[in-house]
Amino acid sequence: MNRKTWAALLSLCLLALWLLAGCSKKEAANEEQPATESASAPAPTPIDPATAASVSGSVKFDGAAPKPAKIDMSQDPACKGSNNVETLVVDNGNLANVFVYVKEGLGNRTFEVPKTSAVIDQDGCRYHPHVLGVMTGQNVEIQNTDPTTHNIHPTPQANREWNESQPPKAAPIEKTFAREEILLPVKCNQHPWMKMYVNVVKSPFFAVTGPDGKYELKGLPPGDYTLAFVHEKLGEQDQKVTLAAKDSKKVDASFKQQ
Amino acid sequence: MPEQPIPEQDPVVTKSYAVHYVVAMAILLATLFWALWDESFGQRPWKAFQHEFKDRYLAFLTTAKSKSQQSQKEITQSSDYARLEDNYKQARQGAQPRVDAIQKQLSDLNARILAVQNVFTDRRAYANALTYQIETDPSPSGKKNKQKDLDAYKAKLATVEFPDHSKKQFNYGQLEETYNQLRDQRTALSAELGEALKPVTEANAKLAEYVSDHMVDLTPAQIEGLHKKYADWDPKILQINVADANIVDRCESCHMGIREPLKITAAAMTLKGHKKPDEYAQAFVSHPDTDLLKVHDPDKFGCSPCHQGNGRATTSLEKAHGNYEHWLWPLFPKANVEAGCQTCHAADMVLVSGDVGWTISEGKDLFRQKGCNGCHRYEGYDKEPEELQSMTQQIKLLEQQKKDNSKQSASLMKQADTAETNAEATRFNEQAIALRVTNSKIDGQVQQFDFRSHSLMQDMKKIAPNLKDIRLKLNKNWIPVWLKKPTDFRPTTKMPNFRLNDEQVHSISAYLWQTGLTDSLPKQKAGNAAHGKELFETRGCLACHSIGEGSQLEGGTFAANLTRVGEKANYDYLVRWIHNARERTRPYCPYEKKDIGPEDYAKHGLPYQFDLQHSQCPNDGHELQVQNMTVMPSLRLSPEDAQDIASYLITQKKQEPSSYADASFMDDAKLRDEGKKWIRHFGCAGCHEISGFEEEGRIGTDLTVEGSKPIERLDFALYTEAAQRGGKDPITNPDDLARLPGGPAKGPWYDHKGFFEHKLAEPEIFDKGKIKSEEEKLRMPNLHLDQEQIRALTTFLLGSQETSLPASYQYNPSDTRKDIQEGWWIVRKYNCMGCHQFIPGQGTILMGMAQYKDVQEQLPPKLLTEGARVDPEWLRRFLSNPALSTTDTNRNGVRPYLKVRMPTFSFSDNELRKLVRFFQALSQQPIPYVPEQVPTLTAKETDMARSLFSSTAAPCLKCHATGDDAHDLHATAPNFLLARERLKPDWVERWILDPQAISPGTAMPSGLFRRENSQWVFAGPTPSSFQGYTRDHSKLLVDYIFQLTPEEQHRVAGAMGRTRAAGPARNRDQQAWHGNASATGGGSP
Amino acid sequence: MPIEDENGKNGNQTGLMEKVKSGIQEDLQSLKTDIPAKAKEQIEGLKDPTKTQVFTSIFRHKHDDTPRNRALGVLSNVFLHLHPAKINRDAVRYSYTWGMGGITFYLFIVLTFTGVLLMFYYHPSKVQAFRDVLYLEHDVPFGRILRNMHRWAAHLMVIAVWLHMFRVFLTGSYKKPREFNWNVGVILLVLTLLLSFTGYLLPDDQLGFWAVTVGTNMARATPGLGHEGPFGHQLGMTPYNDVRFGLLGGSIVDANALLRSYIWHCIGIPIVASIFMIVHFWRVRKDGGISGPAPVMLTAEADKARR
Amino acid sequence: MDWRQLWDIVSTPDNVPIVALIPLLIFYCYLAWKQAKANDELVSELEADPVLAKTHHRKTWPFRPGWQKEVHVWPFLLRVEFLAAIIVTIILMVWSLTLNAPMEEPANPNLTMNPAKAPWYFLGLQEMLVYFDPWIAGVVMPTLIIIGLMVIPYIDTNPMGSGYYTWKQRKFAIGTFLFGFIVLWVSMIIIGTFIRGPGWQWFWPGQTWDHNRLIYEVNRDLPDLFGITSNWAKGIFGAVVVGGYFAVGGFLLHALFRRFNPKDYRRMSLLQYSVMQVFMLTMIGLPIKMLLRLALNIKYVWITPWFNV
Repeated sequence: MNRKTWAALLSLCLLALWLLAGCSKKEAANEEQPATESASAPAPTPIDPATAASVSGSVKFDGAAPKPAKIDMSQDPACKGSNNVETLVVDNGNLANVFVYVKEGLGNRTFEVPKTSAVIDQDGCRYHPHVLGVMTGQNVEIQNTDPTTHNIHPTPQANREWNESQPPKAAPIEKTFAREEILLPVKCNQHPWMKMYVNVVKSPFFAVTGPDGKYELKGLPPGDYTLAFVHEKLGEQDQKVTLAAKDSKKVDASFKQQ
Repeated sequence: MPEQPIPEQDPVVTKSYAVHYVVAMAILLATLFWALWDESFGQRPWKAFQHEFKDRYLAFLTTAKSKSQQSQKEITQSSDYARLEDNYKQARQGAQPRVDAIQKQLSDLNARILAVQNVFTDRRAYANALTYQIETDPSPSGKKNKQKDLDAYKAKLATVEFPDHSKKQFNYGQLEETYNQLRDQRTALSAELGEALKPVTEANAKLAEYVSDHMVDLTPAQIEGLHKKYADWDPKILQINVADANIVDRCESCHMGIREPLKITAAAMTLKGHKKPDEYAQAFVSHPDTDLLKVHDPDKFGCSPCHQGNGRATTSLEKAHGNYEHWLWPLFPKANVEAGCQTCHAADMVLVSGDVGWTISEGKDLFRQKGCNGCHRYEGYDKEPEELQSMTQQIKLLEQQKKDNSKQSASLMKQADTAETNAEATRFNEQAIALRVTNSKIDGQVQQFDFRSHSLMQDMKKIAPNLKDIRLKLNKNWIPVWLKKPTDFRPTTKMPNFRLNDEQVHSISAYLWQTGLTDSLPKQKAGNAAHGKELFETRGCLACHSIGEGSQLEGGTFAANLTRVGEKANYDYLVRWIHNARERTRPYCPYEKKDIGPEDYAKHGLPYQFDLQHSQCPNDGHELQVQNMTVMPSLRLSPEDAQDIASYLITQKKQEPSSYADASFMDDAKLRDEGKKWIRHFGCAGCHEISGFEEEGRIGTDLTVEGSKPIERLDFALYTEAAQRGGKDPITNPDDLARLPGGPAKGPWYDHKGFFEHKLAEPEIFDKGKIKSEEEKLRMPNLHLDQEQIRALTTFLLGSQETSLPASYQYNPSDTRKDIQEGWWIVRKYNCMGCHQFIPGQGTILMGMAQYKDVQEQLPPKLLTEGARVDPEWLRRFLSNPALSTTDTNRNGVRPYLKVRMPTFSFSDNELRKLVRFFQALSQQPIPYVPEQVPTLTAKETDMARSLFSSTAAPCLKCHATGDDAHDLHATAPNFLLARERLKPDWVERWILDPQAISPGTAMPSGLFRRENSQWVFAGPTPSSFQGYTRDHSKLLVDYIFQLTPEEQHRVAGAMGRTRAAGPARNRDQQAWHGNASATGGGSP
Repeated sequence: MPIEDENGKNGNQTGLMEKVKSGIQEDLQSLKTDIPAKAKEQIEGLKDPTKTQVFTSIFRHKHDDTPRNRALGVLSNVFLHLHPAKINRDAVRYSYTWGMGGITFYLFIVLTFTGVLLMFYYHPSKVQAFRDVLYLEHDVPFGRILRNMHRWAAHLMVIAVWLHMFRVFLTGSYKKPREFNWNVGVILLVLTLLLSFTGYLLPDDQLGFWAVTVGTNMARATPGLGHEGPFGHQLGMTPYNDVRFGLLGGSIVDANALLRSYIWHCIGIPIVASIFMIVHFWRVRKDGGISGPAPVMLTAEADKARR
Repeated sequence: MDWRQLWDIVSTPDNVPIVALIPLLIFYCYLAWKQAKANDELVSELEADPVLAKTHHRKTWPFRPGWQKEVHVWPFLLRVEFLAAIIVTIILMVWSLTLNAPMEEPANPNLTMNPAKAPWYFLGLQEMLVYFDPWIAGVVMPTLIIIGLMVIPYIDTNPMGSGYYTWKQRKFAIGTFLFGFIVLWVSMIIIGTFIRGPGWQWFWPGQTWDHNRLIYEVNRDLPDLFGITSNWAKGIFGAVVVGGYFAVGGFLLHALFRRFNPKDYRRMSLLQYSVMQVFMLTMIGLPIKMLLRLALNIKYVWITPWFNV
């Protein structure tokens, strides 16, 4: 009989242990606080203008540039002037229409969206500019100064697609792009040659090279950055640069015909 | 006894059991408490879940509420809201004095009514009691006396003291009258109050509507309601009980967030300070697809019909999810969750709702596309042969009935002739006539069945090539190399690897070669390979076929990869095939079970001509198989184009065809029988047409309910133990191992999922280690599927269950939804989705190709609203002949500007009917379609419309084709002249108002019209004639388009000054094509 | 009130009034004095509840610890009077009896109790049976432990019965005059096994189904009575008329078998077993109580007894 | 050694009673043996000392004059009984709380369980099925067991050992019973539970129960060993062998019994003796048949058109 009593006692002990374990577990769970989400939007990260650095440079095209083809615009008599294919604009070895921006190195910084609108103008059945940089959420204003109807049709990957008609002299169309996207094509279905690219980035540190191939990024806080040079035809090049306070460095890039 | 015993206490009597009892009772009590604890907590883990949910959800609600308040604030700060609020305030102020006055009156009145009521009801009760006594009094005198009493009582005056302390006396009649009057007054006043308040309530409702229209989530008040509900939450079982279907699902006892009106994510339910959501947080999320729940109301469906598991169990996670040994319906794994769709939607081919359903749809498609149903029967797949059989059966029955009827009719007429009276004779005659009419109806029915049989014959397809043409088509020496391991030659091929040994390869190829047809093919001129390449890349071949290998691969996987086609194919055959793949070398007669040749036709003096119009066997009149049983359509290429493409393809090779080792053993007649044996053994005829195997049955098991097969019936062979216990995965071949969706097994995989996945990844795995003869080995070939495909097929098979749900839960609709079900089978059969988008979010093969990236207008049209867009009768014509012309066929009928070509599929009447109904049903359009009457425009209206049509603000003809070649070169939209027959006016109006809503990404821009005072007005400048025009401008334009004549279009185009006149139908060189015979042709209208 | 008026007018009636008044006063007085006295008395009486009428009506004798009362405690109790008033002083030792007979009986009571509760939730039909067991397991308060207890008590009872028999044999307790009671015991053993076996099928799951199939398949082979048994075929036995058919109510284990096994399990065998148990216990008493522990017998005495 | 397999079998809820039965049986055997030994020692002491025998209270437990020979049931017996009830309740409760009664898939006549096992207390009979045809194993044998048990009081003529544990005084009876109960019944159950796997094949403890295991086993019939082919001859041969077994075995048993248990032999009537002989021989026949089967793969000894033995 003792044997049995012992067995029963043993099981009782186990039970007690188990109960204890169960209780302690519960207490532990209660100590944890329920999650609360931070609802407020992140405020722009301030940059000390005293330490701001800058990067500038020029972009070259290596090799002989093909002569830009002329576009036949006879399809629409309303398209005046002459128009060249803008996929590769090289002047004296200087490559235009290269979008330069800080690809990495800004961490989680956020920036204020400029109040001014970026403008795309349709004039002479071509887009001005051919390559545009904007910040996410920045207003883009599309104007039509041609005496013909255009339709503006961006075909993005990450943003929403739309396609709107704009008769001559119509009010400008105002749009924003919510998500980062590089080389977002915009076209006009009625004038198949019309094409441009919008680059949407999260920071204000971007530039498009002009006909002289030059660019400049100002107001950067010190740090290690990756600069990206993006060209619609020639692809992307990345370069690393380290900026100390008030630095102003030169970073050049050079593209080759592929 | 030597000594006097010392008196001693008797141990039996004195022994105390107190300690024993105390200990035993203590333990007993402890076990009792244990049992109680077990009952209330140990067996109720969901209580902990509910406590946890309460805490976390309340915290979540608090943040949600502040967010909601934020957005409500934003809404209430808008000017629109302010305006509405203003309106509301004004209305309230305006109504206030009147409302106050009425309310004052009402409260006075109520007091008066109360005063009268107190007296009146008391007196009425007495009078009623007295009346009852009169009614029931048996004696007339008693009645009279009591009546007197009653009258006296009614005449007696009663005093009513009104609230203003004035007193008045009434007799019963007056009292009643006063009471009713007062009540009428009250009703009238209440109505007046409502009237006075009406503008206020309306303004208030508008205000509320504005908020609810603009709030994406719940309002703070609603969230507060939720908060209150859960703040006072007491743990309780939450269950769905559907008695009819024996569904008891208590899943929500733990998964409390599933149906919450707020979207709950695991991250939101994670405790602060924890990165990863714990078990609780993962359990508390809301259902990922609420739309799905709207269709499948959980109150009717519960959870387990879709997800399985043990809905009743609440004692532990394993029990509730059914993941224990003895539960037959364990929860579908997350990766295969869509298997649940199959349990009820077995009849659907495409099952997509939002994000859900792509996997199971893919699995269902793969089952057919990969030829699984060549060996495995599965209910719903490959129905044509079965339907054909039932059709034959029914025809037989009807013919018997007809015979009986005519017999009876003859006998009736005989009776009529000998009838005694005329009336009787007439009766007999009439009966006889009725029977003859019945027979004529039967004739009609039989005719219909005949048509359908004809269609079914046409609909029967095989996924693999016709091997009767092997001698005409293939490089002989290539065949054994291919059979040995098809993937060595073409890594993406559908032809699976049967693990044949050399003897089997030799004998099989010998049989095929020796039984192949030896007819001669017309010699073809060499074509222009460069032009062929361009055609191949632009005509749409790549929607089904692919070219290039590995990372260079481009195109679809529906059909063969053509990278090395030059090594195997015969040029002449290739030309014929490209020009019209359906063209058959010899027709096949299923009745005689042989291929009919010219000699058979000659015997009966008939020309050797067979096509869809000439499909009767010359020997016995039975329906012939006159087409190749391939789904490859005709692209209506000119013979030269076909030659060009073939010339291009024949250059596609890695090695010379002549470099293949000699395979003259294929002529060895001795191998033939052996080959026949192996072909039968491996079920080659499931996918291929092979001489002598036309009637071959399936060799595999029926998979219709494979998912509910008892696990013991799935043969894990030597790996039963390994599967039950986990451990190293038995698959060692790295290629096959890479196919397993979850990678090599990490734990036990002794379940259906594990079996299906392993079997699909390496079909011979359950032969491994076994010693078997060639005949006994598993025959299932390696389909070299990738992880996603295996996942999809496993999902499909897991869902293939014999369900215990009532039949009403099966999705077998009989209305237009059935048309949708049936249509998808055809859409998938012909790979329509390779070119066209049917469902938002569905990608097509062509959409993914680089060449269309910048010229999306060159893509085939999206068919998202096709049924609403086109006239079904036109659609039928278009589908049967996409050129919309019998002469000018080398073009697209609607969009001549597209390089990619809508092919001619030679749909049978049956499939045409189903497809048209499918598109109509998909867009909720009624059938038959009665076209809307378009009003004839007045001359003035025509002028106005023309001004819109040719406005520089909407230069329609800039993009739309006009029929003028020079102009159409740049056109990106169809010709308006087609509209009248093709389109539905209501759709056209919707289209021009907002094309982006109908076909996202279309070249047609939005914003041509704008809404102005409930009228659609042209967005560009309009001439003065539009002054005071009240109809929608868009409507006007549509009417104009539907009345557009070629002349008018010509005129307008001319006026716009750029285009030349639209000429009459162009005369392209029509070269008669002299092949054997054309098997294509439009479906007979 | 009319009476009051009369009283006031009639002088003769004034005496009556007095009487009534004094009578009421007396009543009040008695309430004041008697009730406390009676309450005191009542409380005194309740101090010894064993003296109350209710108590003595239930318990027929006193409970002070006298030998007489000890004996009466057993003899006058319907449950305990299975026992004699006094027993062999060593028979209380666990090592002799192992208590297995008593444990078996106790388990039988536990099984009856849990079994009756289970019957509330169980329908012996093919559609319902399995679901009912699921229901018991998942829905019924204490249903799972109830079913577990029933199942395990049944197994425990089989073990206890065996050990009981084992003990009885080892102590030679079947010997004269207890031969008959041994036989009753053997029958009870068989009944216990049958009870357990018939209960096996009731959940209608694979385990029970196949256990019963295996079990009853043997009945097929009953000589002469089963269609597969020796001479069964010759005697015209088929699967549809043999003894197995009779046991199962069909040729396979199905709804009828379920019902039969339910009825046997819940009604038939328990009644029979109860009857035998009564006999068993009765005979234990009548055969002179439990057999021992008896004084050891010497060989010489045994020989003498024989002669 | 496949521990997992062993654990799977041992931990199956329905096997737990058997697992419990083994230690219980050992414990009670020990308990009985201890008392039997003490009693036997007392007997030999008293037999050696007749004087003491006259006065001794004849029990191993202490006894002093003045102590009551009988005690009251209440409280001395009942308190033990109540305690036992409480302990059994505790065991039952703990067992029920920790182990769930088995509940498998719904009955499915189309899906055979492998192995399909009877309830554990009938596994001895199921094990017998290997050695005998169902009519013997399933019907005759249980009947014989019951009858055999029932006749025990009537054929055991030994007056000694009634009411106390002993070995020396009842060697034959106890030996036979232990053989029947432990060897033929309990060990058969243990074999049936732990040893018999899928296909009712013999798996040593710890061997994996492989459902695909194939073993070569050709069973012969005894007449085949002697090359007898004719059905009649087989029947007669079998009858002779079985008859011979009973005759020779009976004679041997007689020789042994007479020699080693002369007292019982003397006390038994003819009927008692012959009944004892029949049951003894049948019981001994059982392991002999098993041995024939396991060692020599002999299936039947006696083959007739109606039944086989």
